[in-house]
Amino acid sequence: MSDSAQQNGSCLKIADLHGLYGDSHVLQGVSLQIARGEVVTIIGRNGAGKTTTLRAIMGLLDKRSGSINVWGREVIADPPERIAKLGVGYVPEERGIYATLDVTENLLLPPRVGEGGMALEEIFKLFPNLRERRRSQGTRLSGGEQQMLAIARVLRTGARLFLLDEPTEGLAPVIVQQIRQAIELMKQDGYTILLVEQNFRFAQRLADRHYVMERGRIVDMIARADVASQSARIQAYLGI
Amino acid sequence: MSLEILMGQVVVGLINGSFYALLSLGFAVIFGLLGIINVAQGTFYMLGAFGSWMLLNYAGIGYWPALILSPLIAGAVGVVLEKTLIARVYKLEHIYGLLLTYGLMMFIQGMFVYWFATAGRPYPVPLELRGGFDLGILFLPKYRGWVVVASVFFCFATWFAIEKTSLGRTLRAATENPQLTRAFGINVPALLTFGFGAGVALAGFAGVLAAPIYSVSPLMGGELVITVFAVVVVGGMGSILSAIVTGLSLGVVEGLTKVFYPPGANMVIFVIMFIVLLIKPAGLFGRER
Amino acid sequence: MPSTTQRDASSEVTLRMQNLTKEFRGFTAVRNLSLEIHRGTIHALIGPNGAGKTTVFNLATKFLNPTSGRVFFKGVDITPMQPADVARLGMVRSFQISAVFANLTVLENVRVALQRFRPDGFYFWRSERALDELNDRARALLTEVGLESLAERKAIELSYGRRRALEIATTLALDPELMLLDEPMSGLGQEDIGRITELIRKSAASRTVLMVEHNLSVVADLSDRITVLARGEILADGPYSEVSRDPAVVEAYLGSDHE
Amino acid sequence: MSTTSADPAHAQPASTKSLASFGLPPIVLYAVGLALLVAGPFFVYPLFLAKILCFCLFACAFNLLGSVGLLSFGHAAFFGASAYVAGHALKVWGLPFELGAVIGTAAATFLGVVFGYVAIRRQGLYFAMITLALAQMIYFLALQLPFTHAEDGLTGVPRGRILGLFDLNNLYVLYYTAAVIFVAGYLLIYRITHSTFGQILKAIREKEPRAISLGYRVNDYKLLVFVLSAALAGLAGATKTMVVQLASLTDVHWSTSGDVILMTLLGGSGTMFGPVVGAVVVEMLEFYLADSGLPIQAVIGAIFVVCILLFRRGIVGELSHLLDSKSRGKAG
Amino acid sequence: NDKVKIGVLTDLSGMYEAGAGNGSVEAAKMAAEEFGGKINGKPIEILAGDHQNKPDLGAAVANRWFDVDKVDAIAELVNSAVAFAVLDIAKQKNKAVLLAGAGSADFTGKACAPDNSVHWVYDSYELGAAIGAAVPQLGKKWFLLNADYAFGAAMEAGVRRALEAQGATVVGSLKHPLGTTDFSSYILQAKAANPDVLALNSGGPDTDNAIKAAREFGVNAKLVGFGVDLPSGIKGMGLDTAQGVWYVTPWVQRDDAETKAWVDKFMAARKVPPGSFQVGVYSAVKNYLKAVQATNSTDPKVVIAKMRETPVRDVFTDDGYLRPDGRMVHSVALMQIKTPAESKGEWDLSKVIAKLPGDKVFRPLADGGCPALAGK
Ligand SMILES: Nc1ncnc2c1ncn2[C@@H]1O[C@H](COP(=O)(O)OP(=O)(O)OP(=O)(O)O)[C@@H](O)[C@H]1O
Ligand SMILES: Nc1ncnc2c1ncn2[C@@H]1O[C@H](COP(=O)(O)OP(=O)(O)OP(=O)(O)O)[C@@H](O)[C@H]1O
Ligand SMILES: [Mg+2]
Ligand SMILES: [Mg+2]
Repeated sequence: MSDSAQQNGSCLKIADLHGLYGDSHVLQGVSLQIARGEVVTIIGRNGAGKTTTLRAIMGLLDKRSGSINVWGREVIADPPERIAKLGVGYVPEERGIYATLDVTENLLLPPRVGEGGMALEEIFKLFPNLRERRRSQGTRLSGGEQQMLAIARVLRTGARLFLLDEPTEGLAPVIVQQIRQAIELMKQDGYTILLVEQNFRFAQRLADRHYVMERGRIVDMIARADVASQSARIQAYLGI
Repeated sequence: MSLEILMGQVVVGLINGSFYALLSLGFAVIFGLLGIINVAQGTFYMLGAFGSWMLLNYAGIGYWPALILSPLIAGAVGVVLEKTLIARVYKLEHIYGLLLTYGLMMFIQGMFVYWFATAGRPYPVPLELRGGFDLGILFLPKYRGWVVVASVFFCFATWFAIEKTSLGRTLRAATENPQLTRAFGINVPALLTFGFGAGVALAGFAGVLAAPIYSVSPLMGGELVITVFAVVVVGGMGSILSAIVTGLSLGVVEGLTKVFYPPGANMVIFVIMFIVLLIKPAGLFGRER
Repeated sequence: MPSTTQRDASSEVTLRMQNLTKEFRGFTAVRNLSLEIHRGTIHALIGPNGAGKTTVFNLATKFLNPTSGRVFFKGVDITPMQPADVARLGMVRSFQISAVFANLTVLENVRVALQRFRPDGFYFWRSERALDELNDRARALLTEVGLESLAERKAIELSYGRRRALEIATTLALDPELMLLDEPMSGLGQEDIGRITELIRKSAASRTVLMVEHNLSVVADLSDRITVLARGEILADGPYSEVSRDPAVVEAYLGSDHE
Repeated sequence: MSTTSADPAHAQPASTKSLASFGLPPIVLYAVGLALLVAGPFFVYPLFLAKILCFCLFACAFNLLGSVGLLSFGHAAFFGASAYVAGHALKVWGLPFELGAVIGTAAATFLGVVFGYVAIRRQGLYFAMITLALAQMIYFLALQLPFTHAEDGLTGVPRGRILGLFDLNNLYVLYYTAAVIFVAGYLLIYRITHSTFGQILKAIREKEPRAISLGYRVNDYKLLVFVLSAALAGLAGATKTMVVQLASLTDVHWSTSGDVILMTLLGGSGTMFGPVVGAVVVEMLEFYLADSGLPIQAVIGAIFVVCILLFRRGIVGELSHLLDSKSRGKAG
Repeated sequence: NDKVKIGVLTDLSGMYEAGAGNGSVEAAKMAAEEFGGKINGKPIEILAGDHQNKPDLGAAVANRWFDVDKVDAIAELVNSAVAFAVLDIAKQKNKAVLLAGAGSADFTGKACAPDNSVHWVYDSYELGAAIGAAVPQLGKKWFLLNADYAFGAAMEAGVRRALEAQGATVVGSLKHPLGTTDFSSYILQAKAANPDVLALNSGGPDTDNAIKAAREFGVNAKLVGFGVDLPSGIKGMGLDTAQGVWYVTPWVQRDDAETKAWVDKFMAARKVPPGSFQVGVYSAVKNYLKAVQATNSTDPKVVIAKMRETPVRDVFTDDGYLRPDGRMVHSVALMQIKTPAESKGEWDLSKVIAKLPGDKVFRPLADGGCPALAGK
């Protein structure tokens, strides 16, 4: 993608997105928009459709309609590999570590989709566990290590837009902290991040804006500045 | 039995083992990388042999060009089958791949019997490779020597392509979780098609190598696949190098059985497989998952 | 060296791990670990990722065999036992990644656990309708975890949080003396976390609980005692207030911005 | 290699679902089935129908293993071993059919214990491969033991009288005897899958580690169901020997193990009744194509390919799915 | 019964297809045509069935043919397991069986059914005896490579008996599993024993592959194959490989016009020359039909009795006769495969070395122990 395309307008723009699993109509007209360099979260209760939204963006849903625009390009009909090649990095909720590959192979699997991805050394510095276990079979890692691997894997590829689905699940606080720092750094470097999080405390410190999702729709949007004043509303959305 | 004769038998076993290795390799590629138990592997072997026979008889194309053409044709058949049929069962349990290829095997073999009947057909040994060397311990036909060289070369080339380049890991990932792999920007469908085609082409190659030694007939590959099954299981499923090594060693073991207890030659591989599975369930070289 | 006969000395101790070591192909996941879990307590096991917490669970429940060391449950040396037999003694675990019988109904899931106390597990000639006797008890358990209205649904149709609740109900059905819970809160939304915390508190009233959890507010809220594991070894041990102030724990696990 | 959906959060492949639900077709279908069973011999050649029933029982016995998520690639060993033993008992020892069937079934049961003990410790494909290896050994034994007569087969097995009264050479007596055996076997299998025991099998199939953690010694359950399946396959084999009056190497050949898998899948492995339909279809095809002049192997192969691609649930599975969605359509 | 029906039950899709299969069906049809498709006003109908080498299936088809389709006789039956099964049924239902491709000597021994069956072409005893009779041409030191199955064992017994009678010795013998593809190990062992004659006591593809391996590894001994009398099989090996191999065949193509015409007609339909099983089917069916015509009956007892009275003179043999135990006795021939130079045409593949009279090679009537004849 050219720099000019990134600069003018939004990096990701979704309009009236519908998505189905078999017969069940999960996404019922999602619309959202993220500008380049923004960190935006989607929050909402279990089953609201957050994961499904990310999967739809990646082209992993069998049936979807509406519009998904990545860097000015309509991708609603594109296969996943085409979308990824535009510079999109995806960390799935279920982590998607390959059992048939060892840790290094897992790391090296995704091909580069852009310039400036992290070097293996940098990644190992961020997640020392992975260095130590690099010969281990992917799924033999502990739960948290798998999560680290899933994140590390896309940092290498040079993607500019990241879709992170609950990246802190199952991670020790100290690692969560590291990941937060990493995301902050990425933000400074101009990466764009769409984050799905249950851990609102974590999301709160990172995000420019929060979209609230309920039953397959975006029902609200709260800017960073309003989080403090709107905490009651947020708590109601999250059922705290 | 003199030591010399025994050594001769070991050499002969190795020759036969290199066939097993080549066949198991194609099988292991398709199984290890695509998760399809390709029962039709023997049928593709037959296609390779028949292909070279047809090239010779209908087009006058000789052994050496056929050695390249026939596997390519078999591979192309594999590609078409993959695109139209096999691609639909990846996401299902392994057993559906097995059944689909079982059906294919019945169909292809049945049609060949229908068209060509079951009589064997001659395929001459190429002129350059007639005769043999006297190694002292045994008389080694040149053609058999060539078979060993060619299979070992191809085995290691394949091993290299799969284990030492990113191809193997990408293929494995593509089978394990195709959707996610696509989401990383890898064109999985094309890759799987290629993997299947390559595995089939290997079988076709083995078929061409076999054509001058065994009679070319529609039934030539039918039972072979069970032995190949066993080789792959003993070695450890999915591992390329182990398919090669196990293929070679089981060839030797089988050869020696033919000396010490000839009627047991068919069974010995299964007995070994049974014992191995008891002691090392993942196979001799397989990683336990 | 304590033996199985020392009943009185260990009467307070439900589970005792003694010098446990587990190696995976040269990698030591758990190193010479000794740990005692006291009856009637909620004991939390925390620590960085890859510290060996799940491995300890696997060793205690015999899903893995230790490279060396022994495990005693209620004073009995269970080191040579099979996992199913350990469960029969009254130590039941949950899994880090939720494990329910996906294509069975919610009610059936619980019934499978209850069925273990019946002699007819191998009676292939007895109609499954005999199991209807268990329905009342099963429904009661489901009510406890708030799933009574979903009893006839297949487990696979439940949301993640509800699946976790179902798993706990199934575990409770066995009325275990010791419950081992591996990250019961992971993947749950706030509302579920509250509910499951209460559930654990309630069910712990009459039994012992050992749990692994990264959600510190839950750990602080629930546990009587905490053991911090790092690199397969015990880093700290004690009540939350103490442990959370330990600088080593802060460095290895909690991180600087922990409040 | 990818393992079958270890991750429950993952979308389950459609097939697991179809393998999973042991759905029962409506009672009407059973009534129709029973009527066909009773009236059959008046329309179709009874001897042939009786033989089909043996294969139906064999396929159902095989499918029983599916209830605990196992797939055997060596079931011909039980079928064939019992066929030979029963044949020998009838022909050489001159025993009545009832005793021969009992001895044959006992032999299959014994083999089932031995095979099962070895095989159930492994899962998935390994299980399939071990059963195949063991069955191949039985095949080679059958080729070499004197009482099997190798490739000549054990032929001319006398049928005798059932209960000492009715001459089994009367095709109707023969047919109804086979029908009674089949129905009894089918009911037993139905009961096993819907028993207190069967409930635990389902749990084991769904999530073995969880079943273990609940305190079930899963291997004992697997062994028992394996032995039951072997015994019933043996009963089918013994009955077949009596019906067609011979036992041959085909009975222990690996392709017979393959055939029974195909029958089960074709009919619908996720259903109780599917294997029956599958067995009927396969046997009918072989039989009626035999003098059609068509290349049988190719035709059957093509049918399998089409079935696997288009009707994966199998015939019964597809039908009940169709009925299901229809009734849902009406309700909604 | 207003038709005369003969069912050709054979292997149409497996390993015996080439030697029997569709060629046998064709041969039976040719026999029927020679009667103008009618006997005493009744149409003759030839059915074809594929038993796939599955005895149960063969038995089921035979049952249906006899009961439902009212077939009078079943012919061919390559694969003895199927043949035994069908013979049992035919006995029960009093029908006729014309055995061509089945080779067990038990069909005229322990399992004989003189009122229901004729065994037309060959058997394991005859093959062994005929080969043994060739000792003068071949040599004294023999090595036997036997397929490990019942037929192989019977044939081996026959060979050993004949060798003993001729004063030859067996310097070694090996059993190999049926369906072996790679014979190099066995061939090396045989070579090490340095025999005059290496006898390949198997059939079909096994023999082909063994001969190929023997040639490759430079075995000097004379090769005798048992299952190589099929022209398309010899051609499949190629004369380069097959030249000089000795074998016994129950049928030799004679040089007369009748035979030539017949073979040409067969070739026009099938593209390949007939094998001995196929000619055997023709001969058996033709003689059966003749007897039906003469007796105007399809009762096997009556028909076969008539067949016994009539000498067999046709394309298949010029000196055959049917014995009381069901054995059709006829002379057989010791053959050798030609060198490429000797071969004068596509199908000119072998030459006759000696003609062996039937009475010398088939098992004597008294030695068979046919129970049905014991009382007579
Ligand atoms: N494979 C599937 N088949 C059918 N329905 C599904 C599937 N996956 C998810 N769903 C349903 O779609 C809805 C949205 O699910 P999704 O995973 O997007 O929720 P979420 O917001 O990510 O929840 P969580 O916070 O639990 O991850 C839920 O009701 C869920 O039950
Ligand atoms: N079967 C195995 N083979 C090899 N290594 C293993 C295996 N199981 C666990 N490990 C390694 O042992 C270490 C401890 O793993 P364990 O799962 O016990 O960690 P944990 O404390 O539960 O971590 P988390 O909080 O991330 O779940 C990890 O580094 C892991 O990679
Ligand atoms: Mg989600
Ligand atoms: Mg863990």
